[in-house]
Amino acid sequence: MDLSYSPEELAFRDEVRGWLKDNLPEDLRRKVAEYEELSRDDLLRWHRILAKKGWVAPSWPKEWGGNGWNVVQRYLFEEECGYAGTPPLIPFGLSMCAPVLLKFGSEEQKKRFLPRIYNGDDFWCQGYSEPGSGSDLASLKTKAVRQGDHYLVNGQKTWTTLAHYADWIFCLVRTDSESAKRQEGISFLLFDMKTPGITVRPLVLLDGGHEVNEVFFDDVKVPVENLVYEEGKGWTVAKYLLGHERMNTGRIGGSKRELAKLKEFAAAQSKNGRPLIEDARFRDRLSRVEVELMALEITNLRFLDQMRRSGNPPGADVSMLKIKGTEIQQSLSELMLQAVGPLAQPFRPVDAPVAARDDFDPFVASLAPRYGNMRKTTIYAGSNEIQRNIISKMTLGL
Amino acid sequence: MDLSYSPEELAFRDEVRGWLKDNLPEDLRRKVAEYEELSRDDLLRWHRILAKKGWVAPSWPKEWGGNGWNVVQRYLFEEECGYAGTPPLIPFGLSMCAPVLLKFGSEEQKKRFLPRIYNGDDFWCQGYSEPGSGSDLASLKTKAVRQGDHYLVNGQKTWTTLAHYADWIFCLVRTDSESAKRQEGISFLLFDMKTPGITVRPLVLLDGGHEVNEVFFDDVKVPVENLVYEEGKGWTVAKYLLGHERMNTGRIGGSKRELAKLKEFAAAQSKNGRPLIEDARFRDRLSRVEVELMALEITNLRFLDQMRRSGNPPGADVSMLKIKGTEIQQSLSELMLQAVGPLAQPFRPVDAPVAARDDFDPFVASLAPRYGNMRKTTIYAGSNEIQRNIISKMTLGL
Amino acid sequence: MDFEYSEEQQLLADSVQRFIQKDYDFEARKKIVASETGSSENAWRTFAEMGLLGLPIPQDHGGFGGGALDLMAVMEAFGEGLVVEPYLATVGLGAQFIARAGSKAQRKTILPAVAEGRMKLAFAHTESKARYNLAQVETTVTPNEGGWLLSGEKRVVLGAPLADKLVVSAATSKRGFSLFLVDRGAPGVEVKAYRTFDEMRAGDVALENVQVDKKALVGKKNAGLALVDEVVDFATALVCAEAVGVIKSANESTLEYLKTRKQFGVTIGTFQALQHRMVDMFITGEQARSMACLAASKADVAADADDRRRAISAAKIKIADACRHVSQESIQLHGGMGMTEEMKVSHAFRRLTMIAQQFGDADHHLERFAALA
Amino acid sequence: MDFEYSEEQQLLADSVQRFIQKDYDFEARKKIVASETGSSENAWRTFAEMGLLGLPIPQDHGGFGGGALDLMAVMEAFGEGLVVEPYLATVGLGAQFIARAGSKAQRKTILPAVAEGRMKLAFAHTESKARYNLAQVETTVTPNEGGWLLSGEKRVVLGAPLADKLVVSAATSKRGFSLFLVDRGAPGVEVKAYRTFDEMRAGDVALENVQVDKKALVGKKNAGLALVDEVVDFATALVCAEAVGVIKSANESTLEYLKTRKQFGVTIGTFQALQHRMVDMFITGEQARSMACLAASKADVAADADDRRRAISAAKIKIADACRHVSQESIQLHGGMGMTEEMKVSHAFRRLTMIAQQFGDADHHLERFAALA
Repeated sequence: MDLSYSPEELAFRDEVRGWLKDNLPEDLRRKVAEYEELSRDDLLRWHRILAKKGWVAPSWPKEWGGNGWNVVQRYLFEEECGYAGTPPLIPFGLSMCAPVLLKFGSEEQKKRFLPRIYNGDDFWCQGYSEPGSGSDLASLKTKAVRQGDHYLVNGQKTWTTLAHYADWIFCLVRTDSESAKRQEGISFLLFDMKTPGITVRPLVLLDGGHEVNEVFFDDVKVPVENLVYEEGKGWTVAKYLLGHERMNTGRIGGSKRELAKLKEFAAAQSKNGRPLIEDARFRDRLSRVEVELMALEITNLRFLDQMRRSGNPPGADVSMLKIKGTEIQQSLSELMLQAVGPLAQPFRPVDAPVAARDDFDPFVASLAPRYGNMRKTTIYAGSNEIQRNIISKMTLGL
Repeated sequence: MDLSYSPEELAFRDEVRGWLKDNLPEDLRRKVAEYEELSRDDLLRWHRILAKKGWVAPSWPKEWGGNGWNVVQRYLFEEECGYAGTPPLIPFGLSMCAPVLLKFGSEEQKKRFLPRIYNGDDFWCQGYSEPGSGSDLASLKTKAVRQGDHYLVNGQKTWTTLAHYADWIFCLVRTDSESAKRQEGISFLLFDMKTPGITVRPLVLLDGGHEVNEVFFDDVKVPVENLVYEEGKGWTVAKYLLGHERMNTGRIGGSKRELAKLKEFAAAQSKNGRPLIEDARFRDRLSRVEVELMALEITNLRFLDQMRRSGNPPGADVSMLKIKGTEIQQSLSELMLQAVGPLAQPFRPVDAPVAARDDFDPFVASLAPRYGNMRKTTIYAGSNEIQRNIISKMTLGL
Repeated sequence: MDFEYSEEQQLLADSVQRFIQKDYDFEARKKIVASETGSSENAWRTFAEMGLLGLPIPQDHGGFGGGALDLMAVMEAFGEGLVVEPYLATVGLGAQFIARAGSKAQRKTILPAVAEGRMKLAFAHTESKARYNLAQVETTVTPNEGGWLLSGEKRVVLGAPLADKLVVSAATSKRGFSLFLVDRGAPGVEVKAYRTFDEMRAGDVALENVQVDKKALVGKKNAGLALVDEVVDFATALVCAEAVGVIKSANESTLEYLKTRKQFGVTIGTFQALQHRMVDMFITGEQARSMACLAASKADVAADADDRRRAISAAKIKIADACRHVSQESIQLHGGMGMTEEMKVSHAFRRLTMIAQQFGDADHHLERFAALA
Repeated sequence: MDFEYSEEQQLLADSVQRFIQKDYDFEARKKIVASETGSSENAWRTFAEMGLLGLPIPQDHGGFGGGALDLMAVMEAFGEGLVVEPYLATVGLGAQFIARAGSKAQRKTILPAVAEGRMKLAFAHTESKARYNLAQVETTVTPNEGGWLLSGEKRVVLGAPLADKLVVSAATSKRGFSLFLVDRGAPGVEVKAYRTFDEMRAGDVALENVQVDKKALVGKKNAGLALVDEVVDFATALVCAEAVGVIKSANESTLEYLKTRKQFGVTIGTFQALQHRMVDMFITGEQARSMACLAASKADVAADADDRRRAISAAKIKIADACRHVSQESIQLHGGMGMTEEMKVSHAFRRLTMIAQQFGDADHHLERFAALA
């Protein structure tokens, strides 16, 4: 048993770390560190920097731009990005639409979309959730009726992350409402977001931020060539994607960065004249999060080792990384809020005039909204309750 | 709103407190305080002291020995007993069999059993649970077949508390196994524990203590006059008893005594040369239990106030007192164990020779078993999971 | 022993609830929050008419002489409605200083004006490094002929942008501080106003050589701490009661959601894991209510100071834990819906998050509670 | 990076598991616990034959020169089987002192004897007021012609009643203590033996003017603390691995119970509230295993002392919390059955309860971890 990386792996990590240090623009680093909203341009800028380096889609086939990294390298890369605090790579194009196209798309579709996804020419979003369906995806109702060379789409999607930035959306739609099984009669369509009949309405979150949207389709015409795989086989596509391997579910790197920030911040806060971090009450909560994070990193490496050994995707183990990883992220944001204590109150509403923005320390004022925002992590991408159901069924056989 | 007792209530409390101080024998007080096993004689001695005073069965009708106390007085009395650390009044006769007889028993049965229960002439136990039935009482299988002037009983009961002390047992038995509904065909029978065919086998608990038993019935002849209420109506009787009002579900008085003991004990333990109770880590856990207990006492009084006002029994509120009360009892016993730290190890097995008993401090050695024993509180008398189901259904309508 | 509100208390609570239903429901509140002042003059007038503003003000100064127990039902209703008016700042804090320790002249000028809704107050005390320590005051006082010159920086002064007068603490000696009544518009006073995370208004207050006269002293010189301790305990009891109302609202909303939201063809309230968590939220709400009752019963002047401190800290420990538990779980059980600004429960989350820390978080009160054992 | 046991480690673990299945199952263990010595000579002989006793003993003294990682699989198997033999006392503690700091003569006499199963050891260190503080030693040393006279009281010495020799700490100066090798049968040594809550054997050891000669000193004079710190960290890593085995056993038993126990006509494993709690126990087990791996990888001599301390304390924090979580929940989910001595899980509960406190509870290690930041 050996918990250390090999010399080659360490060299790779150092290479990534060094490159990130030199190539992550300072303004982007600062924005991420201070929990500021990232613009469409911010996100695409970083995407294009990585694309240029050839690191934007490691797991794709080499012919489309993949670089042949093994699972450990991919893991190291993603965690180093988290640790450095890069903007996120928005997954909808790179790690959701693209794998689907690679597996199920026609040659034309691949040629048309993959290079643009790789280069960050198109910003993608995902049209899965609907108001009536949450964890129960198969209950979706958005209808697509074939009329000649196009589908006529009507319905509504919700929780559509960054739809207001998007050029394209991939959607699950119901092409046959007569099917006996709810999973049948679903198809996977790609829409241009500029198509007439699409309305995007912001869903402002409890932290005042705008990241998700409702998307309404009113007689939207989608060309038939934008159907991926066969009509009525959308569920097969969706299931493939759900099982698609993601390396950074635990978000270890990002949480390490947040932990370091928390320690620094708590050392600078004073409680009865002493640094807050020396207060046993506060310190123990911090230590327990740190220990959970240490454990999660090792757990993650154990799964990685298994994956490498067996060649199988991780399966239900990912649910555990999701549960623990999000709990840790939430605890860290909560401790930041507790650290700042009574000074946490100031809040900048979405509709506040820009002039008002200098009236208080924006970082301190970001801590309560950040804490609020992080509550989403145990809800999105399969709520932690759903993850527990998965482990219960798949791993424990209950 | 007024959180204080009335002057009359305070006077009553002081009277009870003073009388307990004068009348609780020192050896019994010490045994309870040091978590020692109480013998049959210990339990009956205390029962008889209270019976002589007229305080053993406050809620019974006056003609059978009740004393007309209102709900507040009954609550105060029970909590004062807990606070003083008296031996428990074993409920099987006084507050389980007797209420059933008062409600459903024949005049003969009342005359035959009630005075002996009152005076502590008979020690009773309860035959409800069976190996296959736990929370699901109606699935019981013990059979009673009528043969002339007696029932022939075969089957097994389990978790029978203090069956090894008992003179009598009241049992739920199945007199008709053909009934459509499982709740039908159940009858309520009283057995003399000396009847041939009854075998009592100890179930030693994880703390090494003997308090529960398995009871086997092998062709046990029970006279027909020992049937309570009608044949096949046992479920009605059982349900009546389940709803029967108990005042001290929260065990506030007992937990107050344990809390005081814990504070005293933790003050006497030393950690790095200072009293353990001054250690913020330990102290905060203790404070949180103390706060929960303060809250529970007020919650209990609120329910009492409602009961007094409405004249209705407490209903699902009791489930909440059970949940919180047992969680507090467990936390207190866990903190005692943590307080003593590495010295908690010595253990006196049931089968140890008496000579071995002086080799270590028996009180310190009782803390780990006590902690283990208290795990039962969230399981027995309707597990806390069942209590949550009850609140979910009855109070929240889920 | 009596846990019902008195007839008068209940009538008052009912009328507050009716007012909220009619004029301060979620939609109306949204507009008020987004308005320039972030408060409603109409609501304030109604509070005055209903007698809410004079409730804890002595009868000889235009009030009703009520105590914390009388305010409990009002604060609970405010909590349920997520009322954002500066009631706590004016009635729960500012006016309490004057009622308890003000000079005759101060009482005569200020208390009737507060009771009639003509004057709002705020308590400017917290400084950058003080955290929850009430004794830490670095704002300076220089005596001069006209009285005193005050200079310093006060942080997160609740209701400051709306207040006519501020009660300001300043260190009058190494051993203690004193309280001064300062016009918000006085030369040298600058208020940087902002909305708070829980959608009230507050501000950072800079004082630069602010001249106040000798009559501006509230209470005895150097005796500020005991008075602040007492008034902040009183206000803490009020937010405990408010928390009970917010928790009630969050719990009811969550329960309603569990009963109506369907997944996989059944309401999610049929899932036992969620049922048990809802039960725990309910129990937390009941335990929190019990401690809010205790806090209110000990928060008035008469109570023995250590007895009061112990009860208030115990209550705040439970309330802080309860706020955290219920706010987090109510969002989680609402799923994505709970994350949106459109649902009232997300605003309850904000208020509960802030109440957990207001006047000291659980850690602060655990320390205080232990010291009083 | 490699999280599998090596072939040798796995073979050894397999043979330990086979031995437990065959000769040390729950029924056999019950008899051993109830026997006069509370241990099995047969088991000990087998351990010697399998090479378990010499595993971490240097090769030039009859051992295999293994480290904590090699012992991990063995300790995990012992945990799963709830083995009560004095392996930790002899191999994890006693022999470690000799292997790391013993004189040539001590190494030569003791290490082969331990490896061959001819000698058992115990570490007599904890005193009444020391709690988990390893530096607190009040046992006295008086130098005399023959060497030293030791006097003092040691508490809860694991394996003392079974040991041939004790490693005893005694204060040789105000600044430090030293370690001495003492025959358990030496005049002046009295062992009050008892069974422990987790069914091993231990004893309180009274030393009254016990004469030891000059060769009895283990390691350097006054340098006991660093050595004890190191060896206790090593032993802590072993109990962390043991805990992983006990947790595995408790979790498997609970899962099996959920799958077979019926209530209201269905297995209780269909109740979602219980499913989610079982999932949390499973996750706790995995997280605990990860930290046990970390502890084992840092527990050997080579590691940097502060790096080792930090890792061991972090692991013990997680293991202590995990022991508490899994032990309490496994009993609760077993219902009444879990409360009985007849179920193995109730014995796992006892051992987990004690591991949570062994070599320092979570509070102790949180303090140590914070100090090393």
